[in-house]
Amino acid sequence: MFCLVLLVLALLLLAGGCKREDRSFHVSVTEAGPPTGVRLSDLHPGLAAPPPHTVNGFEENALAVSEGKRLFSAFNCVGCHANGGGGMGPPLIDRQWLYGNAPEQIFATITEGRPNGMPAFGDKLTTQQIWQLAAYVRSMSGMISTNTAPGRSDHMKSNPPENSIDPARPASPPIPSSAERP
Amino acid sequence: MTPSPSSAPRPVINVARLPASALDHRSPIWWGNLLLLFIETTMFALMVAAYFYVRQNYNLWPPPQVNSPFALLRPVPTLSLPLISLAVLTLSAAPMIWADRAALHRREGAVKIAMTLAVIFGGVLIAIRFREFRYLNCRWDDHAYSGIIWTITGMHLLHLIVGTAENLLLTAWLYLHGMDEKHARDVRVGAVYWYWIVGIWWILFGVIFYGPRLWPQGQL
Amino acid sequence: MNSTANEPLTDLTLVAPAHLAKRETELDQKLEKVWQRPNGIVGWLCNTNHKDIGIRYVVTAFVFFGLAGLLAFAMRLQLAVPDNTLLGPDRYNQFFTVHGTTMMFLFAVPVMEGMALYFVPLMVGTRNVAFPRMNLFGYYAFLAGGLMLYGSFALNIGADAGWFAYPPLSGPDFAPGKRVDFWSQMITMTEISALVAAVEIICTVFKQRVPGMSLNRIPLYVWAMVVTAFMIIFAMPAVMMASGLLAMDRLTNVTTHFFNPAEGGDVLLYQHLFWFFGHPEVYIIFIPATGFVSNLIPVFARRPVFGYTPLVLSLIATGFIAFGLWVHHMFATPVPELGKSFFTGASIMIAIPNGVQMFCWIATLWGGKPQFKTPLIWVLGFIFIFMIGGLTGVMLASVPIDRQVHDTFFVVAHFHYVLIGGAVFPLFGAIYYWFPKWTGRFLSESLGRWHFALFFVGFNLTFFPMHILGMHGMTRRVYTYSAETGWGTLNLLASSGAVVMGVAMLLFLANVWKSRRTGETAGSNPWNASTLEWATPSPPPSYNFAQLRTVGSRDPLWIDSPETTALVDGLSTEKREVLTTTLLDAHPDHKYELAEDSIWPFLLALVVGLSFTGLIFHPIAFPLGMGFAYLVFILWFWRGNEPKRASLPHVSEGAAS
Amino acid sequence: MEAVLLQLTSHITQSGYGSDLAAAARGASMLDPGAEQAAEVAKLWWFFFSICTAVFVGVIVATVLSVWRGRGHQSAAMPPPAVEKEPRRDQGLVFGVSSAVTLTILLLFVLLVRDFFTDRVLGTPSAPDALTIRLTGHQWWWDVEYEDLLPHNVFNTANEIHLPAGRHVQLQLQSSDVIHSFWVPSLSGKKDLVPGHPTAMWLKADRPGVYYGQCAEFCGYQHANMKLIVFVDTPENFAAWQAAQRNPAPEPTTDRQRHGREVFLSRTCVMCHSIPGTTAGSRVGPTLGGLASRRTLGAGALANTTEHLRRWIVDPQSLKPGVRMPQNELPSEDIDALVDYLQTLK
Repeated sequence: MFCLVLLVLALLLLAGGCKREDRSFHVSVTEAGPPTGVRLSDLHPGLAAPPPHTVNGFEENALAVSEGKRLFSAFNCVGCHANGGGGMGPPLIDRQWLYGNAPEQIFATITEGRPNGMPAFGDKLTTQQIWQLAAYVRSMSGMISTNTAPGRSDHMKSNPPENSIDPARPASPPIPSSAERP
Repeated sequence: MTPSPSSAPRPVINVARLPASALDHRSPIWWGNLLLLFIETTMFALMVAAYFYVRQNYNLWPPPQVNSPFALLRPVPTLSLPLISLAVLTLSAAPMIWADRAALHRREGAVKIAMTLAVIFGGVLIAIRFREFRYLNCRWDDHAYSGIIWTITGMHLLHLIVGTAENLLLTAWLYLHGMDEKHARDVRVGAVYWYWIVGIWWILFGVIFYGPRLWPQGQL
Repeated sequence: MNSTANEPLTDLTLVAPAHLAKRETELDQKLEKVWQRPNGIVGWLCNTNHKDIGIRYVVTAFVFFGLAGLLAFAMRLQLAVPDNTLLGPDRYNQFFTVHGTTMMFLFAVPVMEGMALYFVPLMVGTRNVAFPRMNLFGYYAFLAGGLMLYGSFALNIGADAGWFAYPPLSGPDFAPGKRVDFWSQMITMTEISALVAAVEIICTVFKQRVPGMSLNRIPLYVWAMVVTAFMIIFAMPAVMMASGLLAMDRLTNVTTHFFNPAEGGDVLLYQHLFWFFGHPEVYIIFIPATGFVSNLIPVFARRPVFGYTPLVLSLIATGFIAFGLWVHHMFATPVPELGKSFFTGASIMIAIPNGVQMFCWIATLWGGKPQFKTPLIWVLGFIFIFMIGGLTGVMLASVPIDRQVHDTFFVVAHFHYVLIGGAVFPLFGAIYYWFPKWTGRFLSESLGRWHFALFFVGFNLTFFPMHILGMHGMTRRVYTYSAETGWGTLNLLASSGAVVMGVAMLLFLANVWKSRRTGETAGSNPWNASTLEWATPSPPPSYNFAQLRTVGSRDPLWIDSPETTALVDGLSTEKREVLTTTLLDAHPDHKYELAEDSIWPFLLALVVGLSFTGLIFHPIAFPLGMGFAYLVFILWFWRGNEPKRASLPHVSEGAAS
Repeated sequence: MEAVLLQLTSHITQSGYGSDLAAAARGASMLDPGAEQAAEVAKLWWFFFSICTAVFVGVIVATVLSVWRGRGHQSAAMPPPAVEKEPRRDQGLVFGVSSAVTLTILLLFVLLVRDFFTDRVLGTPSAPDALTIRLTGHQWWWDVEYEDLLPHNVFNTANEIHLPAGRHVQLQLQSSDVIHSFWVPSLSGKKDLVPGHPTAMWLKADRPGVYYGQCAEFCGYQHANMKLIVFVDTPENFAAWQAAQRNPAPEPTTDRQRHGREVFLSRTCVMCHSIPGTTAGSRVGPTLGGLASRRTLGAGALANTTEHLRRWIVDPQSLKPGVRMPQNELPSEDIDALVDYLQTLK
């Protein structure tokens, strides 16, 4: 009896994953502030290790990631990136991107825009929304926990749902190599 | 119970000579198994109901496979292997009937052979069934139709596994310890379970494999 | 049923009383050894005695009742005044979801099953339920389900999509995180437990009644439980399937499309499945309560029940019709109008068997000499409150009226009148009635009356205003409302009623606590009642009856004369053996050995519970869980079939003649 | 949180009906109908209520009497049971019970028939001149689209519906996300908005007035604040309102308002909201055309005042927790200008 309680509780604690189920809607501005020191390259001259990438707290929060998913289609990101498979814009399910796949790099890409078609959304989105979008974008190639990533959406089936992507082997979409180059 | 204060003698029924087990519907285990089958039958009935309910949402039945190169072909489940599997499943009832009758007459040797055969049949059926999923011609997460037929087939596979695992356990016991009354009863109850597995698949098979052929369009 | 073939196998002899007394003492000693409860913590985990398991069900269910009551109290505090900010929407949604889920799955059904698992074997005069180990497994499955719900709730993973969890709101697209997954797996666990208990009850009643207790002599409470158990068997698979399909839609790497309208799925399919369970569920909770009432009223009216046959037929009719009216929960959805008319008819029709029961009870009271003891007072409270709930139910059967009050506080009021009035009031009556059997002591009558008075007043104060609120536009499941709606006064009234109910429950707890040790002692049959559970000491010994008896009427302790009623002897005193009788006429048929106490049920429940928890995170938990469960089952089977027992010649005690 | 609907003059459970509004404000009670449909249901309800009350009184009186008869036989110990048959008494009981059952069946049949008649009256009318309104439920607001054969006559509004009195209206109901339910108690029974199952219902409002409703199917965090106000206007008033809605938004007149429009179109607002006559056309959130003439903000979360509007833009999450609108970090003068501009959107 007692050990059942203990076991179940231990498992639940593990399951809780602290931040995943948090539903604090009100986010303080500093918490969701813009990143600093964004680098586009991981190449780093000299012996010192490059400073670590920013951690996006929203990646651990299921509500924030699903909100990112909602915004991704509401703001018509799908217009160019489709459901991650790419189209006019590059695919997002393969995590190999010119401008980096770290949270702050994605933030910068959304904010500043990128050559050859990615608009700068800096003025049009709040930092909270950008962080949510960045968290979702990373979930598309399995870079966040499958327990936090959104499940299948209530739409036509397209790519595998974000929570079903093998983090070790993200998809490599069959797209013309020209789309890979700027 | 306090005996009556009166001094008159009281009738007492002595049941000591009653048999210590029953091999048929007189046994509580037999009833327990039957009720389990009620539960399972209800579940399959609801699944079939869900199948027909979902069907109302489609104009083409089964829905075309948009991601396959043969998008315009109706991906009805292929019959070849599933028909073989149905035949094998039906045949598998034979050793169970044999075991059932032999257990009733307490012929231990025959029961052992029949049960061994039944386990082998079960193993073959499970192996076939795992391949059979391919003949459904869809993936479970394609759409609601594929989800339902995968679930029905999978749940039936689950019963095949459970039935075979149970038979395996029982057969092992028979070889190690021989058959007493209690295990003769278990053999007979197990047989009822297996008949049900065979019988229900005839219905489910008809729904999954012939349903789309008899009424190709969505409207019933 | 060829009982005649067995006739030569039983001997009828006349035994002198002095011999009987000696034999009884001898049996007491021997049976005590065979049936004794195992000791220690491990023993506690292994104990398969139906009375202990029944009590555990009841106590655990009441713990959950208390927790869910506290949640309800918090919700009433939040709604007491307009624009309150005590609970935010997230917390409030979790509270009402966990409240509803607990009350339906962790309190109402298990408490009724617990009562039945305690009393059904006693009332049919046998020593234990048909499958004692499965029974123990059922309890642990229930406990694991409850721990899953409250463990997740404590960690802020509490389900928040309502106790009905309609997709798409509960689906993968709109319910992020693992909250709904915990809910759906916990449903499966508790339903497994309900199904196990149902199978136990049916098999015990069908095969283990004492000789002479033919179908038309079964006590009405037992009949009610048989009908309930059959309803569980046909209803529970539907909710397991609904929650299972929902879990599959959500589960990583499975992600099916059952409830995705864009891929041919249908959210109304979920509602159909859910209510195909959900409506019978109401009767699964209510019918056992009618069993309490049918059992209590004759005892306190001091006469046999009026209309045994119509009462039994009403139970069976209710059981059938209950499966034909689930759509009245969906009148506001786009389902075909013609179908709705059919379900209106069925919903109105179910009032007939319930009316028959009500009239038979009143007739029994009318034809008897009612004794105003606490149990009867609770039953009278039940009649008052359930009549209101039942009549608002008739209103809800009408499509136009239902479309007005559906999903409003009118419905909240209606089903609390039906479920608290229809089930909890008789349950309290039954507890006051049977407490002496459990403990050998009475609950305090005066505290009991205070408990009733406060609970009755508090209940009506809480829930009656909700009818009016609903008709004035207050919808269900709102975490707040604005002052301008004018709902403030009635809500404050309702919340103050909740305080009164809380005080009443504290009185009840105090009463149980006090009476357990110091209550007035009760003999084996303190109410001078008629059914077999009163034919054995209070509390009953582990083997229930030293010598089984036969019955010759519906009220054996009132009508059968002790001199001519036969006793039964000859069951083994070396192993746990019970007498099996024929289904219809209850002729002695064969002896049936029950399993010993065992740790395997606990371990199986543990494995199953862990697999279901794992299934929230990855489908791999399913084959793994099955594998481990098979391992445990092999051990269960092997250890339960020790050859030494099976190969022994059956030792039977000779007759005492 | 002070979600106070200052302008909701009508109190529902209190007597707030005599209002000084031109069109008498009405409330949200199913027994105070303002439309044909609700009136039929109210009649039916009173019929059911009277029969049920009679049955209730009858049963309770019988129960009380049956117990009252035993008042003289109380004893501390339970008296012996009366097991011997009393044929005469039982005969009476049989008669009593069977007549009660017969009466029950008859009454239930009467209720059933009466119910079917109401059901038929409420059936779909044939109304060629019906006004068609498409109502789309969103988490947690209502999108209202007035259909017209001419595309440029189609216009949208949110969370408020204007209906012409005396004319049939077809409401086409659909949901964009989860299940919602449309319910205005004084007008009609509710109808669920189920994804994948678009449906329709008919209304014919008779009495001009203001009617309140809200989403009746649990739909998530802000289910409580998914409210709806229905204005039943006289046909002339309705025509005037409709004409005004079909026009593009008025041009801002002051510099500050112009700056406000600049802010609206260049910052976050434009990602979700639309204003007719401007480049803002997103349908993610409610349209803001006619915002200033609405009574509430946030689908009934709070009254539409300047102060509330400002707070709503800056921090909607503390006013309606969970709402889809994000907190906005704009300079104070931009917000002032924005609020100023939004208040010109009559």
